[in-house]
Amino acid sequence: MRELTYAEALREGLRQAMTADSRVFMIGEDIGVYGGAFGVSAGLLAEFGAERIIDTPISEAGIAGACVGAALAGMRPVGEIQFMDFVTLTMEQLVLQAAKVRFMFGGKASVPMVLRMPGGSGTGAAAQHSESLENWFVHVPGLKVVMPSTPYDAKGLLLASIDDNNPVIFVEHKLLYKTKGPVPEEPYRIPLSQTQVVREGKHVTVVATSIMVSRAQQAADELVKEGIELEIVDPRTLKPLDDAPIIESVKKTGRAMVVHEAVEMGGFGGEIVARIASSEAFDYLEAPIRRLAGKDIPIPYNRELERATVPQVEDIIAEARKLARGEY
Amino acid sequence: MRELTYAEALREGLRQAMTADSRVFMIGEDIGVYGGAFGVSAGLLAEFGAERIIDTPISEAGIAGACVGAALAGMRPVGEIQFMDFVTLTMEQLVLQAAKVRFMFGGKASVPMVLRMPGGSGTGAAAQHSESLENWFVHVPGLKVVMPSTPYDAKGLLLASIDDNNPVIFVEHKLLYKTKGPVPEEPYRIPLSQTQVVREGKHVTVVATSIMVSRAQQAADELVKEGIELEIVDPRTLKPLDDAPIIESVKKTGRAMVVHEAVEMGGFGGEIVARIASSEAFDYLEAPIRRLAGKDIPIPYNRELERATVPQVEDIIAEARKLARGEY
Amino acid sequence: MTTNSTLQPELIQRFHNVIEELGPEQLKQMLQDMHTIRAFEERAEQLYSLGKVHGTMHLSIGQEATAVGAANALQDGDYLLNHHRGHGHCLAWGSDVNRMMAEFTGKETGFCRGRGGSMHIADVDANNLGANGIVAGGVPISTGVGLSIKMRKTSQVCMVIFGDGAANEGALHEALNMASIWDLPVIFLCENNQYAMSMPMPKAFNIEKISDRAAGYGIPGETVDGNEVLAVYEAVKKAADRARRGEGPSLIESVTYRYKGHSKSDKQAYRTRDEVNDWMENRDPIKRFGALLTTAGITSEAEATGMRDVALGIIDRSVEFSDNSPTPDVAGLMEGVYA
Amino acid sequence: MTTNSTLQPELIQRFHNVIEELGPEQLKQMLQDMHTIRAFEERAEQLYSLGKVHGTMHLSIGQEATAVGAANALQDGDYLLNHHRGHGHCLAWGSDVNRMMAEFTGKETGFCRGRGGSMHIADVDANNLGANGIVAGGVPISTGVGLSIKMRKTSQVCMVIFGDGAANEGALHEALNMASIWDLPVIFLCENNQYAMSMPMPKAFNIEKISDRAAGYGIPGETVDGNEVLAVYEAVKKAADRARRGEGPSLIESVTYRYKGHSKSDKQAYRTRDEVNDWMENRDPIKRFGALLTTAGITSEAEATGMRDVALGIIDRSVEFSDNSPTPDVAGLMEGVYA
Ligand SMILES: Cc1ncc(C[n+]2csc(CCOP(=O)(O)OP(=O)(O)O)c2C)c(N)n1
Ligand SMILES: Cc1ncc(C[n+]2csc(CCOP(=O)(O)OP(=O)(O)O)c2C)c(N)n1
Ligand SMILES: [Mg+2]
Ligand SMILES: [Mg+2]
Repeated sequence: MRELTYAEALREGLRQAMTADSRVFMIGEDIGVYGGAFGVSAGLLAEFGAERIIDTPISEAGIAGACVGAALAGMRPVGEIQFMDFVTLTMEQLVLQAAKVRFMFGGKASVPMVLRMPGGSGTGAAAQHSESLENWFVHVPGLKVVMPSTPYDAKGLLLASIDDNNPVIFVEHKLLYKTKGPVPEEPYRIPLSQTQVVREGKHVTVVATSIMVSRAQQAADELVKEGIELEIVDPRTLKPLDDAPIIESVKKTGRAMVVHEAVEMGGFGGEIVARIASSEAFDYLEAPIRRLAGKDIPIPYNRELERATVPQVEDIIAEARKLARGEY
Repeated sequence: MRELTYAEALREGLRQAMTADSRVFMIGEDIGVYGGAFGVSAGLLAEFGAERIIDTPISEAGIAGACVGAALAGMRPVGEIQFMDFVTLTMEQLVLQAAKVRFMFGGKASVPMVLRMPGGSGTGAAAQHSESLENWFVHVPGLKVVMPSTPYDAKGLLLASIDDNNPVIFVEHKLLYKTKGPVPEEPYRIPLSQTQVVREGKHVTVVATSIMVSRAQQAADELVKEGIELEIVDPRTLKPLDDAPIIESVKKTGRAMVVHEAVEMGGFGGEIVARIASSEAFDYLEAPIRRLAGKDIPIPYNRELERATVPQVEDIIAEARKLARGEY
Repeated sequence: MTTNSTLQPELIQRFHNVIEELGPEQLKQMLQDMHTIRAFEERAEQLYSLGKVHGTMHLSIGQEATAVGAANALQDGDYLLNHHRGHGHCLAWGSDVNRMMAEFTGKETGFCRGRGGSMHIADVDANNLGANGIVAGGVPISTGVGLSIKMRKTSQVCMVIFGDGAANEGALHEALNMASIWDLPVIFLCENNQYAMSMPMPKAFNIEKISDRAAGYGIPGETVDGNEVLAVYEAVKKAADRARRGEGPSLIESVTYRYKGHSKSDKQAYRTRDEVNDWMENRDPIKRFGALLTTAGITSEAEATGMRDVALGIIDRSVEFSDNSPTPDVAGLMEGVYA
Repeated sequence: MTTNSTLQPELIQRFHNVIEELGPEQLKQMLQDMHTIRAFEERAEQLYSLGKVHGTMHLSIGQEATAVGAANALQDGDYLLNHHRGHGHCLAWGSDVNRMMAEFTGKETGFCRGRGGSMHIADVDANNLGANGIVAGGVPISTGVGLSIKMRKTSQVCMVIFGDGAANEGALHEALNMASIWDLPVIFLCENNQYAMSMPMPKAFNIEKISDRAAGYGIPGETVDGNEVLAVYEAVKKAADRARRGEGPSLIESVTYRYKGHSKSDKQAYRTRDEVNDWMENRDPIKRFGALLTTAGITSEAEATGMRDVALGIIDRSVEFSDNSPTPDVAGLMEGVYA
């Protein structure tokens, strides 16, 4: 199959959605002539014009509000927040408005909007440009949270998110934008809330999100040489969460770890652990459930410090090995 | 000992802190002549004057910023956010500034501020005035998160928070303001990050926060009649978390549940479960670890619906009973 | 600024065009609506003190002219976003009073099935996108609605109503600017009732008129007497016409006063009883408009007074409707979160 | 608005008082600082392209007059908060160039021990509370600093520097209002370099001067030629004097231009090469100020030109310092989160 980068896959999804439905439009900072801070919308201005690729002032709450209002009034906006960090400026509109309007109005309105934003560290952008805040949104009823880890998923999940009638927080990863993978040309949808087992194995279940999926794959490639087989499970949609495949996997392997880049404390890993620990998989557990996640510090600037702050391939290898060998 | 309400205990703490240290001041909406939406600062304006009890316009980001700036420049502000929900408007200042400044500047600045805010439902204030967002802050390195459940703790933890040289998110509960309990007159400090076993018992460990502590107590009073003894553990400071007493308790009881009002998914309960599930207590577990928490919906207005949305005494009884009886 | 009837001829003169434009039926209906709003609020307060209502509420007694003047300046298909003190806006918009009362009392027949309550009454089918519990919460949304209108190329407009207190939220600034640079059909209506909870407007602003902020966004700003229903009508109509012509947003400040406390539990230590009395006695919008219509010969005095009884009847029936309505079934608790 | 030397006598006349006030030594130092800033930025860019720097950076070449004019108008003990394009502000503030360069290159000897990098250089001991990666992020903080000054009753002032783009963040609105109603000693300095990343100022604003927003808060607003260092000095000095007298904040817009792209990876499709060249050739702040000082007889041409070499030497030494500095030890990773 044809290969695209993650950024190209997103762009193709956006293009196809906008071509198919005149209600779909994009709004955000520098998404027009600049093509977006990470180039995702490059070329779309020329194709769709400034009325549908809307460059905004630096007003993140305004962008979020514009999406909520446009969605309430018949459009299907796709907003872009330049770095996930800046979503901190939009929390009121997302959490108290977008997420709640439908329920608060007795189910009578809907807010079909997607808000795209790149999270994660690894580019030396330091503490205010490297956040991984997805679990905040997971904690909010009324939102959906999507986090693709491959170009294929990026396009399919984006199209499904745009089709969805609810506010979707769509979390991309800076380091994934240039990664390549097979992507079909025609539009396709990956249903939201469909967890995928991306690699089968019998010794340890690794639940990984976003960039950690490929790091887990690399770790698995190494460990297999030692006879340790990881089963890698990618939720892809964090909320609503399809946890059945996770539980199934743990029943099979008896050992589980969660890997994400976000800070461990208060993070999504806790949710996964809790799902496993209160499920029927509990009886199959042969070892404590482990989390491997970001350290409890802001992301530092210096390259080595930055690298040491979030899980790397070698960390996954070490942790999975211990778990497989019964060292906990 | 003399009894005070939770609101009075807070007020006494504020008064003592302001009397002892001229750098301490209060800032927020309607905290002056109005005395605060929940009356916590009633009378303080007359005592300390408008220079130290500062009424602000409705500008929550501005309030947070004023605290950050004043703290950086030698003062010790105590900000008030009228309802925890409105903290959504301050996330950038709290998370990207207050929490990060110290680390980002190589440990060379400090931000000694306290931001008080009432969370929780139960007053019929509906979806936009009933949030329990503490786990967002738990997920942020650099912040401390305090959540007192009694008048005694309210005063002691508030004084310790004001003494602390870091930004502290101090989460009160609307329904607790009028509850009474013994409170010493002299100033005293309860060290932050000191989890307390508030009731000893041998069958089930219940980790509860804020208003759920008293609900768990009521549940325990009932269950003891059936021969089931709950051990209730109150972290009081959610971040940094003193988890040793929790692990110890679970080693003793072999059964654990977490109760909080915040939405279950992505909530603080996951953190507690994960701490237990990866600890040495894992080997002592005789049953899955359970969470009992807010339903995954916005808080509804109607009284019965509202009540059904978050754990009540009878829910804790039912859950703890099942756990004790081995029904999981 | 008084109800002194010697002033009425002057006002009739001044609003001559507007009176013509609206015609006697609509003018009478406007007065009726003002009465109905007041009766709704009075009953709301009563129900509250009887313990029939859980939660809080914010009464707009004294502010009826802003709601009615503004709503009447718009058309079917236009959008409304308003705020916590919103019963009046919703009634003036023409939304069913029975379903409003049912929502206020948390019933399944309420506009929001009892999930929203006083601060969240919406009538989505009538493009009333709801009151908002968050100060300025509806304001950024209004730019999105305006954007949708512009993209769909209809002649709708969106009116967002907020208080003086809301004018100091950052969101307002972003929304005004975005609406301005894109010429969105949005009417920003600031209902300045002089206080934001306990905060008097002059302590929260270093300017005299909130409408002076408009210049910073390059849009028209106007301050009107918010207790003069025709003045509000006129200003909103002008803004709506401008918006429909594609010329962009306007900021209107409607100066009025709330007679009641901020919410259920307000001791009102921040103002004097005299101040309140002065407004009630000398600038009441209902008295004023009643006097204007009678002086102009549009209603008889009897008819004008009778409207109060009509209003009470409407409200009685709404309470009956709500009393007879089922409370929401807890079994349906999880419904309506996702579409 | 040109460097044409026939204009210099006029400028000397206009800034006559300011020139007197500053005196030859400080004037020369200002020109020197402008050279040093430019040299720092050029070297930063070079280090970046050599792969010696991780992350991003925002260069202020062309904007040196704003930084230097503003910093020189303030005193020891005053506070500074600035933004992502902040190297120049920090240098002009007098912060050690060696430690700046070490921070830029992520070394343990950097101002922030290599934890902050280009966007977060701070010199807390000198009340330089740091650059900020968040557009307008420092703005609400400045009101808090102002509040502290007011409460501590010192004669300090706080200057916060932000871009044209930042002026559309809601936070700015809240901060301006709070500083105004409380008469806080804050100088809001908007460095309008005509673009916010790719967004030209006229597309983001429906007004001509950002300083026009000041009126909405009842504070003075002034727009100055940001490439004329003495004009910036004069405006900031006036604002500082006012603030020290307890009369409250000011909003100053300093109109300038950035020669380089927004950050490392900017194709600059949003502007023409001609436009850039015009600014570089005809309005360069260093050339202008050099011409002014020589025309006024304060420096010789040789001295003015020599400053460039001095600057290069300073920067060479800073690179040497940073090259010889240790990188942070990963063992210390968890340090400095809590106080
Ligand atoms: C963001 C936010 N901050 C604070 C509040 C609490 N609050 C509710 S209404 C109100 C006063 C609003 O004043 P104004 O905008 O003038 O409207 P009014 O109540 O006078 O109609 C306050 C402080 C809120 N609901 N939302
Ligand atoms: C809140 C926020 N939004 C967006 C960005 C990304 N960003 C960084 S600088 C910049 C442009 C800023 O423009 P301006 O304020 O004019 O400053 P300049 O870069 O021109 O000096 C943008 C959009 C950010 N860092 N923070
Ligand atoms: Mg008001
Ligand atoms: Mg700029």
